Amino acid sequence: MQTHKAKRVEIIIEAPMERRLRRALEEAGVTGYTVLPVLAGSGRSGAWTREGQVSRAAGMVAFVCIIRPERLDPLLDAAFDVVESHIGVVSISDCDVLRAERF
Amino acid sequence: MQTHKAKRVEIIIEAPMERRLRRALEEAGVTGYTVLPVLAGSGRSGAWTREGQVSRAAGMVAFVCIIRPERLDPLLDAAFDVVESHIGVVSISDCDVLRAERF
Amino acid sequence: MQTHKAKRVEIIIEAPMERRLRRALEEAGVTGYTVLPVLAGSGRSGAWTREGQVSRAAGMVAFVCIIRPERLDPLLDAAFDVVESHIGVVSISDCDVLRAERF
Amino acid sequence: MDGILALAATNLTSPIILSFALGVAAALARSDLSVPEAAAKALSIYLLFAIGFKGGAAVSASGIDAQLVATLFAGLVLSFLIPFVAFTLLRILTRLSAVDAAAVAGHYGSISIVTFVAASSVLASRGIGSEGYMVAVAAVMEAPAILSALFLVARSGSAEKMDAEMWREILLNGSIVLLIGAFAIGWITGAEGLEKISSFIVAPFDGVLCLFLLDMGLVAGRGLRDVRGVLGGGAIVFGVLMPPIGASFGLAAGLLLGLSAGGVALLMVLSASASYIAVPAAMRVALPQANPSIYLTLSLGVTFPFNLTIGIPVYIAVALALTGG
Amino acid sequence: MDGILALAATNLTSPIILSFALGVAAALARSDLSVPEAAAKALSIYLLFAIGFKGGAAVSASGIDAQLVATLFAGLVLSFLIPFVAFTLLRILTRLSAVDAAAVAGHYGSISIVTFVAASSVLASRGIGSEGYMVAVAAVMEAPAILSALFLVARSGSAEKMDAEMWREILLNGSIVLLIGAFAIGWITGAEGLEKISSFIVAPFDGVLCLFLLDMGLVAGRGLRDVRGVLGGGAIVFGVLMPPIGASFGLAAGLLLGLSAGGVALLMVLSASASYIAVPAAMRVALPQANPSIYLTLSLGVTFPFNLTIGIPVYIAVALALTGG
Amino acid sequence: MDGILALAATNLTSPIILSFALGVAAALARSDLSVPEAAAKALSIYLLFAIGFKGGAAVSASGIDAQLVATLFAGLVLSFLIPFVAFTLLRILTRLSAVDAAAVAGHYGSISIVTFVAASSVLASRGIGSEGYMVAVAAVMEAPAILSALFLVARSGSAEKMDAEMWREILLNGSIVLLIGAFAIGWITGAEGLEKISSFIVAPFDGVLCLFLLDMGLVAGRGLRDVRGVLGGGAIVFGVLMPPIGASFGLAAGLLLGLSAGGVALLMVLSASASYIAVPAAMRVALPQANPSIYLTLSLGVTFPFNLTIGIPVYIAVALALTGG
Ligand SMILES: Nc1ncnc2c1ncn2[C@@H]1O[C@H](COP(=O)(O)O)[C@@H](O)[C@H]1O
Ligand SMILES: Nc1ncnc2c1ncn2[C@@H]1O[C@H](COP(=O)(O)O)[C@@H](O)[C@H]1O
Ligand SMILES: Nc1ncnc2c1ncn2[C@@H]1O[C@H](COP(=O)(O)O)[C@@H](O)[C@H]1O
Ligand code: NA
Ligand code: NA
Ligand code: NA
Repeated sequence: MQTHKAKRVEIIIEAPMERRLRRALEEAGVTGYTVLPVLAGSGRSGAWTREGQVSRAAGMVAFVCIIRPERLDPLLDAAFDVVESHIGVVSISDCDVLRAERF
Repeated sequence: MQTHKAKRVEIIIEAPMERRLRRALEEAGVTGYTVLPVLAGSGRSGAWTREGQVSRAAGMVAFVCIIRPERLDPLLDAAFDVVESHIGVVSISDCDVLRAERF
Repeated sequence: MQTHKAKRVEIIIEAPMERRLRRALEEAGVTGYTVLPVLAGSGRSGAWTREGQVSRAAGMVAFVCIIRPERLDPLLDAAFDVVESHIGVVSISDCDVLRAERF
Repeated sequence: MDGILALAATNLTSPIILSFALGVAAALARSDLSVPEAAAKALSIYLLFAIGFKGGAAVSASGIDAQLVATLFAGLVLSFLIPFVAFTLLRILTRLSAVDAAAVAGHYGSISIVTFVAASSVLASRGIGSEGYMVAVAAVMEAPAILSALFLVARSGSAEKMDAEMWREILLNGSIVLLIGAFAIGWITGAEGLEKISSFIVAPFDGVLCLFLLDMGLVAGRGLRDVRGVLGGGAIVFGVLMPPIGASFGLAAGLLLGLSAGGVALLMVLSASASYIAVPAAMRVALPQANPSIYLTLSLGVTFPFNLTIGIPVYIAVALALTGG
Repeated sequence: MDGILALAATNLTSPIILSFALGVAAALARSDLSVPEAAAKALSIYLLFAIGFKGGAAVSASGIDAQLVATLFAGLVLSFLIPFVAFTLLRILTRLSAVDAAAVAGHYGSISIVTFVAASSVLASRGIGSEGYMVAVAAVMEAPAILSALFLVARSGSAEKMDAEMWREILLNGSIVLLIGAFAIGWITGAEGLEKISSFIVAPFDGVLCLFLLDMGLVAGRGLRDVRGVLGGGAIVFGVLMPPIGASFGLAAGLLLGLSAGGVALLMVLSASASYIAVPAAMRVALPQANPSIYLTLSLGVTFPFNLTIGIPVYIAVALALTGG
Repeated sequence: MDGILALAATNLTSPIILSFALGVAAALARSDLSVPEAAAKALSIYLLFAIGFKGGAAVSASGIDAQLVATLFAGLVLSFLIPFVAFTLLRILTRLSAVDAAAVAGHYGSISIVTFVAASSVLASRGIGSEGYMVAVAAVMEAPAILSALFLVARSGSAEKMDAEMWREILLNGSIVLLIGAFAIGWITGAEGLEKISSFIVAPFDGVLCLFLLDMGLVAGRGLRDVRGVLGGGAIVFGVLMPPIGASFGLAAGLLLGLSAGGVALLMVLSASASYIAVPAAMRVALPQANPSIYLTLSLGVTFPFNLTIGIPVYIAVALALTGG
């Protein structure tokens, strides 16, 4: 089946920053992204879990964004401005997509 | 540690289509897949979030399927039939797996 | 933007094993990981869904761990000890990360 | 006339409506107040179970008669017909594509159970009785409109194949099954069963409804935030014009059937309300080309608030006037 | 005899059982009706807290005596022994591997708290009293069976190492901790504490139980859908044969202990029921080679419905007959 | 004095406190007992809605007066000032960085609504009345402390830019909006509205509070598990020293305002308690350099348990003594 090269960007960031990152991505002209819930995690600032939490403070969300290679840099710049002083984890991997026209 | 080449297929599709995609994958002889919940997203048809939603209409789910390279095409064909007229996002990336026998 | 090579390890394992895998990873000196909830799935041992479940027995969780290439093997060894007799699915893919210092 | 106004006033200052208003306001102000999805679903399960059970228990007391059967049939017909009216009106008022118009029309033939619940609680609080089987009528009216919508699309060319799977999904939609199932349980266990669990499904009912409407308000408000981008003026006009039109069909049917004042009012509410659970999910599957934000915003963002605030008291007043009840 | 039948009939037409039946039917019909996981867990937390608290409050009134201690001990023994009976029966009736058989056997030595809760509410609704500390007995019976299962596996060769971690997981399983904790709170705060929160844990209890059983029905029905692929005829026979056998052990113990009719019935229910929370989770960790769908389907899809519909009324009738209560 | 002790004793053996203790114990023992996030959020929505509504209904009865306005203003001032006291104390007692100290200080100027709720239910159970508008005071005190914290940081160099977005997030935080909104609804609908839904927001309130505190205990206990790694001795001392200090400010204000004994006690509780919802989320955004585990553990793991167990009864006793109430 006919596929096209693309990039898969995954950004794990504090839940309270979700709204800001969304706006930054939209301003950077990102055509689409998906936000996945996160259950728990561990890092230099210790381990945490969402279980029983009322405040969003202790928690992260994961952004997944499939994007054309040429659009990657504006996305990363936008994401970086938000993530910079925060604890977001940004990873980029190569992927192939069906229906390139939608990206 | 001994690893084997495989493909990681990620399909983001409308929640109401979950059952259909599951059946399609099983019919295509896919040995296993995992469905992840999705919290929110944005695309050409606008932004959405699951928060407070009662109907499944406004929402997506994410399928993750690790598969042997040679089995990729039948999977994609099956997936494509379901996704085609829908808004699913299909991405494929290379990966290595432990215990190839299970795929 | 300046990026660095890294590995993205994804481990899908029974929910009741979450705690054990977390400990194993920490003992293996993994600096960070994220646990994603899983909604449903299908494999050789049949299909399952979390819907309406009270017991954690029927369910999986997904670990995502971004790690420096040189640290991969200890992680896999640790993971494998836990996963071995279980039904975990382990996949490794290449990725690029911003801010390598945090990994 | 000012009877209606007074009525609307008291209606507007009930905890239920104010909770909804709070939700809308919070969403419009972009507050991060939100009800978790699982909690919202749990609330709707509670409401469907409670309203269905109470309806069944009422019927077990009154028993079945020809009127019950006739009313169920009337509901079926209303659900089938109203989409054609809605479709025509949409073609006149808006520039929506045939597919989008059909999808929207389907929502208006079907019903909004929470609007029904809100109306019931208003009737109850004002001591106006109604036929217990109206809950069953609500259940019957959920699905037929979907077929009308698909027919409208097929007629306008872009056909969709309906497989058996889709039939089951539509007819065995969770909310339909729960509503009818709870109705059956209430019917079988009757007054005794109701008494067993009334401190769960009767006493706290209005309070739970407040929280659910708070959530509905948050979701509706989120939709309204970008309504401008999604809906043209014509569509919005349709959203407030269609309910009274639908209600008048319900009114006619109710009077013909000789229902009680409360029964007529509820049939008006059912005809006037637009689905936001069963139909949108079905449309996502059956009419993927249709834009979800259009039908979701119209149904939840425009018509639901209209019915909740102005519609219900008006329908009740009209029903009371014309039944002399 | 027809006393039992009448009893079973009234039992079958209670809102609780009908809600379960609704869930099973909906799942078998592949309706998309479902209770969110978080809501199901919240319901079970409520039930465990309420039943534990009420038991503790009852004990604080009656006080502790030798019989309480003896009954707790009896529960411990029953939980240890029943798996051996179950294992033998499985080896006779089925071709399950030793590991699968042991895993299943472990479930039947342990208990199903919702079966216990359902039985309690039947007793309450029929005005049959029972010892408040039976809740504590239920908690005590949860874990020992797991050890028997592991012992059975070890004996049959394929040994598993039990680390301290696993011990803690088994003994501090959430449902055990909550049940015992709530029992302790009820005990300490007594009648006064109960009075404070009774409009939360007493009044709506049966209604909440209905929703929980609706969910249990959905899960059980999902399991039953592919029962044919998972369970052979022998296993299914075991699923309906084992409960009465377990119950008879409970009966013997109850009579020896001189418990009240209600107490004997509850001890029968505990012995007859199979775990679906604590044990499956433990087996997933301790016996990964065992196939989860086998023990989950047997426990939830076969034995639970059997106990809920036929078992409970029979056990109660027998207990009444033999205690002359 | 022994009056206070007796009081503390009865307080410690209430179902509410014991539920919290159960949660802490379960978490420390690493039991897997846990309340789903969605359920915990639903519980907090219920509590905020109920407490807000009841406060509003009370005010609609008593009406507004100068004292109400004055008390709101006092709350505002307390919330602004207390962080400076807390900051100074932290610099003396701990070696926390200026940013961490400021972030913590912000939490102590703001309030913990569940502490407020627990105190209200103790007052109610002992028949001590209080001003209904104290709920509004609670809402008013949530946010100002955040600004003080940011000011403290700016002063100590490492400035953060406050954009309009952040302002809205802080002022329209979900818990503030819900509390004030429910207060307004209660006010508008008054006694009549309260009567409509009291069997939902009044009767089961204490029971729901028990489950919520069970969850709070689980979360707090999880934090305490690794408290040693996170907090030094100085910080812990601060966590139990700051509440009485804050309370004394509240006491002074309450006496000046001439509030009732209950009102003074509640103002002490608000001043003594530390935020665990609004402020942590704001700090995550505004002060990312601050370590979340420090302020979360201090607020939820140290100060909350202290206020719940020892603080509340003491504050009430003192308020009663000094108001001669
Ligand atoms: N290497 C990693 N791989 C995956 N997730 C990570 C990684 N490092 C950190 N995270 C996530 O980011 C959160 C904050 O990380 P940290 O700032 O290091 O405490 C952690 O709790 C994890 O959820
Ligand atoms: N490029 C993308 N990357 C990740 N998710 C996407 C992307 N495009 C769309 N999606 C997801 O698919 C949904 C529907 O997309 P659309 O049909 O473009 O509105 C969005 O709400 C996102 O959840
Ligand atoms: N190839 C696969 N890709 C993604 N997830 C899988 C795959 N195989 C198994 N899984 C997940 O692992 C669970 C157990 O697999 P199994 O042991 O094969 O039954 C399944 O229910 C899926 O959630
Ligand atoms: Na309608
Ligand atoms: Na048993
Ligand atoms: Na404070």
